[in-house]
Amino acid sequence: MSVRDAIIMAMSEEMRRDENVFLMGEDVGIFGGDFGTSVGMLEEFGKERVRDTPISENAISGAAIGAAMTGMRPIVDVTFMDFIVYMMDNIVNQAAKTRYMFGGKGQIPVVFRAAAGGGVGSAAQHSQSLEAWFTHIPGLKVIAPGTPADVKGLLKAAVRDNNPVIFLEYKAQYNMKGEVPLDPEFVLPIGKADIKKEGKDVTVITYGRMLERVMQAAKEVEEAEGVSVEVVDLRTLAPLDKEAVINSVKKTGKVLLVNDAHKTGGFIGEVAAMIAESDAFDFLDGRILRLAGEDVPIPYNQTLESAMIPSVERIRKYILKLVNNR
Amino acid sequence: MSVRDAIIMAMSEEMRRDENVFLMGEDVGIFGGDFGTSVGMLEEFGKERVRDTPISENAISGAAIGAAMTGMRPIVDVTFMDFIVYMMDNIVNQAAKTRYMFGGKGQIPVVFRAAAGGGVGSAAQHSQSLEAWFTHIPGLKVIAPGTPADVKGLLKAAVRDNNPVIFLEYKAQYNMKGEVPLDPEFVLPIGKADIKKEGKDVTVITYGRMLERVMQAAKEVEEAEGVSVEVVDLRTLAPLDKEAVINSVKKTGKVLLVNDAHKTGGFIGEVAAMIAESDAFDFLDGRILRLAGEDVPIPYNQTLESAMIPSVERIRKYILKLVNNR
Amino acid sequence: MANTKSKKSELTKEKMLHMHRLMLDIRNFDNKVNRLVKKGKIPGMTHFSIGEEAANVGAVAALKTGFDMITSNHRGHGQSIALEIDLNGMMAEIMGKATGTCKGKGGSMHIADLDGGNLGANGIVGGGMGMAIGAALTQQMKKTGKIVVCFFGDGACNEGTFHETLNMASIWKLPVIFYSINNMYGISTPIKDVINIDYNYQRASSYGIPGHFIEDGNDLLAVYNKFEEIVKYVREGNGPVLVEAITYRWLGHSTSDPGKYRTKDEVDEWKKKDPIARFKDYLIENKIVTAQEVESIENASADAVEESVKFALSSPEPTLESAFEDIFAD
Amino acid sequence: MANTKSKKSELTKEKMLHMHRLMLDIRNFDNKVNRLVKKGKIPGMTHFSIGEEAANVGAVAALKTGFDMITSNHRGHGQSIALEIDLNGMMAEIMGKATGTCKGKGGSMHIADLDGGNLGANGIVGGGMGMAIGAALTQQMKKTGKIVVCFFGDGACNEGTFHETLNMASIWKLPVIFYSINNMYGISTPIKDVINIDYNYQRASSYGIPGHFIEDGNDLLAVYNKFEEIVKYVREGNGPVLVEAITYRWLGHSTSDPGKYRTKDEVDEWKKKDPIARFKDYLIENKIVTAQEVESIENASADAVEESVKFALSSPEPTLESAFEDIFAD
Ligand SMILES: Cc1ncc(C[n+]2csc(CCOP(=O)(O)OP(=O)(O)O)c2C)c(N)n1
Ligand SMILES: Cc1ncc(C[n+]2csc(CCOP(=O)(O)OP(=O)(O)O)c2C)c(N)n1
Ligand SMILES: [Mg+2]
Ligand SMILES: [Mg+2]
Repeated sequence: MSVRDAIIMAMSEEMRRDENVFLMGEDVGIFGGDFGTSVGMLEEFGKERVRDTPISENAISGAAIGAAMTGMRPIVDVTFMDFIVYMMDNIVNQAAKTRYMFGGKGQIPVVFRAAAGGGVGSAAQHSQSLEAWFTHIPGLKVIAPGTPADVKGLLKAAVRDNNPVIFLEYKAQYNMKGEVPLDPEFVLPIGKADIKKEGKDVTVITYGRMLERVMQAAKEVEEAEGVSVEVVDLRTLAPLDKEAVINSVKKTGKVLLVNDAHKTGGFIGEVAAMIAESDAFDFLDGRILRLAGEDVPIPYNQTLESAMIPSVERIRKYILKLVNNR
Repeated sequence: MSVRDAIIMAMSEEMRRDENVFLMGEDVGIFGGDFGTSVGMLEEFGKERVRDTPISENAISGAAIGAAMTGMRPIVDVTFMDFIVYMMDNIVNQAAKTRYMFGGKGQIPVVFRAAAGGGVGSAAQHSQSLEAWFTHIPGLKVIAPGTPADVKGLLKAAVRDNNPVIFLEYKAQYNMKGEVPLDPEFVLPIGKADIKKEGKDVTVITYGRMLERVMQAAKEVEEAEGVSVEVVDLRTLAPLDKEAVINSVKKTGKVLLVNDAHKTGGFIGEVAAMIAESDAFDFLDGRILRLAGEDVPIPYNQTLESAMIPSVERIRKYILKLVNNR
Repeated sequence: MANTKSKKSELTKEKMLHMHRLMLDIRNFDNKVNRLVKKGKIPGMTHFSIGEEAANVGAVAALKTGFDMITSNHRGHGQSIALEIDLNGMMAEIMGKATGTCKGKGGSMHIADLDGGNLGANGIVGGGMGMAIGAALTQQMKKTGKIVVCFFGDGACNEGTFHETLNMASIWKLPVIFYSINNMYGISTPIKDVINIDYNYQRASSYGIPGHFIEDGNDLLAVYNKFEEIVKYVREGNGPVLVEAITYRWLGHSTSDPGKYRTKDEVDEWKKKDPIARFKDYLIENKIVTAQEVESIENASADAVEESVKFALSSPEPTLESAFEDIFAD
Repeated sequence: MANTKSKKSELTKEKMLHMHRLMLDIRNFDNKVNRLVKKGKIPGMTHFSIGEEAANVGAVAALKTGFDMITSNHRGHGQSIALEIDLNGMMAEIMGKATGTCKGKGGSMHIADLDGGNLGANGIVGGGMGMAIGAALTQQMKKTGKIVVCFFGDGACNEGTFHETLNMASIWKLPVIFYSINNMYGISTPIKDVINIDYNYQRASSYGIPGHFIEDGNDLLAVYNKFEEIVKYVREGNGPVLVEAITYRWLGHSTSDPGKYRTKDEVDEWKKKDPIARFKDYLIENKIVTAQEVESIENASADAVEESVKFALSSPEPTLESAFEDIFAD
């Protein structure tokens, strides 16, 4: 099943299960979503629950939050993550802080599904991975799965969570295929990393879009060079599964972090800093390497665009660099 | 001279020097700015150049950018940094990317002056330090000075820079006093850290509001315990003076990073990660410690609020922890 | 002279006395807070509702209290009190105490009373407008019959969120009243300098919804009567309404405001239009109540506020651990 | 039947032929790009101006080209070409080549021509509106006499930035024309479903500025004449204007659009109102030009577009290093 279909399945199952769940966003109805992530849902659930909106991101996010505060469980299709700029007040100043400011009263169960990253030739204003903005804000959960099954299990978890969740999807991966459990009670835990591959020589930590490439690179270095790579898939960025990270680093002593977002200020920097201040530091036998998107706006030309994001080849090189202590 | 007066002086000098420079924002005119940072300027420069606006942050930021693209050099008083949520499209998707997307044509010389941080009992929606959002975005410069002189010299540099600059001020420090050069040609370089205190035992890296406390803590541990602390004041976060950081870490082998922003995803995490992947890593003789704002929305109660931000005492403790290898 | 243009009210005496009491509570409460701020007992930024009592109480009184909902803004004391929040908890909150409405974590700008239907004050101008339409959407989807009143200022009408939320509410016919309390300034900025029309309520036409104007927002019954009519319209499922009432804030924008942008004469002129004195005169001149009856609620109100201060002062500070709680719901 | 309601134009023959040529360029260019997209030669998202040629050319033709300015949006091909951008550079840009307008870094959604007065297309709906008023502010402050036209769609009128920028432009009397090209849909969403009034131009009243309506935006001279009048008004310092023209996009919203939200009949109906065929008929019927003359510019236009494709195809790819350049100005 594709990531796209996993998303449709996750939302549809949750909407069947709980009448308070509904989907809203621009062109989610007859158009089926900018990325086809709601195709067929209008037919099943009707206009009330698959709710087309005006091009009013502020109102969309605000309405979602207000509905969530009063008993509904909205899912917002942000479409391109770049458009979340217009939702920042509602997400950051309102949704994330309301419960705290009210002394623990009220809750805001809302999911913002945002299509992140480049890879489709849409240039600088349609290609950003902005998760680091949200992991910095207490009160938000941030999820960035990298396989169709994890997308399904974690999207369902996000819908069931009683807090605002930023859920990253990757526009370059909507067609990515994989096994997906059909069980409507298949729900994955938020806040748990997943060791996608055990290994003993080096730890690679990643999430979201880069998982696929990391897995491929890990396979290649293992086959070609006999390097045993442990792949830690964070899946949830906030809350972060520090234990899983630290344990793996302690085990291998070597760590590479990979994300597709811009390097400076990207989320893997936070993970690197967390490792460097933890007791895993004492187990490190080499620098903590980062491989991330370049610090440039994403260029339109697709050759340049591809070069701005870590490739399987570069991940492989970095792994070998670590193993050979550069 | 106070930080507030240094700001007024810097802006006024630049406005006298260059007729294209002007100030805009809510209540910058007769009210003199929410924090008194434009008191007297309306009288000198008139309504055109000290321009009161409607409560329309999106239009304010957009107008500033459009004016900058076409030959003006606006300074925007954002007032509370928290309100920058409504300016994110213009800053991030437009100002930061335009020149790049246009293949190097056009420039956007605009300064966004934002009052960051807590310390004045204004609770969660009026106390954030959001610099990490902007350091993550290529195309923006981010400045966060911690003394009145640096505020003057860097604000003037920001106004003269041909790129969009996010300039952090700290609402808790507008009254902070210090020597300020009166020379209208006193301009500090963007992108250069300043070793505010030389030392040999331990490096403390900080910027902005925390500098004052770090300096105090450094003095105290030096006097009381004979620990020689080197204080690296980043001053500019983007571009970051990596060399200064790395050199100091190589020299002392011990490093503590301090900022007032939330710890998770805060800018010092980026600096920690940068150190951990650099050759300074090999000189480290202990973990890279971070001390930052807690990961909670800022509470209203002032005792709680204070406790959420690194105090001189906690900085001192962390320094000693480092020196004694925990 | 009672100086009210309203038709003689069909309200019960109890209701009218109750409204008067709520206006007094607002006045007394804010005067008290102002004094405590000056004494340094209250930190941060506090925005007062003094002068705007009728505009708040008249609107809320037309709702079904404890059933309907409101969203409020930075100048939310008046709305909270009009919705009959527990004064003790509110005062304790403003003093940052553990017994406060928000356990001392929210303060003046974040007073909320979810059980009472107040979805919260808001530190962001326009910040509550999205929530208001969302709350209204819930009522529509769940067919509860409840309506929502979204309070905001004149200055807030220039935020983009005003445009987006009014439009969305209109096309979805949401049960929400957008209520702009026009006190003529946004901090120091006269509303007439930042709009190029006479009044913001006229913007209703952009959304195909009714715009209502309450020229004298210091006339309690005028506000009440207009709201009664509007509430009926909205509750019947006709979609949203924009309404604007003219009033004035007697005090500075926030705790420290030199007030250079308006004259003392202007302020004094408005003090003559005191909504409380006028309603009191009305009640007495129309023999609805006796002077004694009014005096007794005046005393009761003063006492309640005194009591709230005592409660707050004697309440414990929140514990340090509490700062780390209440971020996430389970 | 030329099917144009416009009064007989006082324009010179040259001007009219030139406008016709620009419409042809838009049509030919976009048809070509569309074919190249289908062949996989062009990536990303491309939005076409086919069907909307008159709405673009008529407006721009009323400006002083190379003097006045515009901001454009995602559907900006028509505006760029109307402003006489170099077609070779534009085609090369859309193919991501080093010789492109933006060195291959911007693509279709970011075509700009700062020297020609085009401050850039924009990938964010409403993203150019702030820039437009800022550019107008510069003209006002520097007294250049230049004006700015801000292009956007019907759907964009529901963004908060529409509200904020129109209001700010109005209170500051900025020399800017807000121009909404109403093609009746925002992606799949009919504008009538997302506003509760007939037309967005009616929202001008919220800002105290004139609102103009061009009912037939496929009538080149109607668009031109209306713009001539508006340009004069704005250039004289009377402040901003909101104008809306009705037209239709023949193709899908973007390169991949199944088009389920509208009927083939509807599209066909609009194709009958082809702005280019109509203007051609007008020119010939009124004996302004001969069929041969038209044919010759038709050929010239087709050739120029062919030429641009050749230029683009034979142009080099940008170097990898170039990706790291042009982020900051010195
Ligand atoms: C988004 C945002 N911008 C600016 C501010 C600062 N601010 C607080 S109150 C205020 C004035 C609001 O004016 P109005 O809406 O008329 O309400 P009033 O204070 O007059 O009751 C401003 C500008 C804010 N809190 N939030
Ligand atoms: C802020 C933002 N929201 C959503 C989008 C996605 N989007 C691109 S074009 C479009 C429709 C715009 O409709 P309209 O303004 O009518 O212009 P048209 O495409 O019809 O010319 C949408 C929703 C975007 N690019 N930016
Ligand atoms: Mg006001
Ligand atoms: Mg459209």
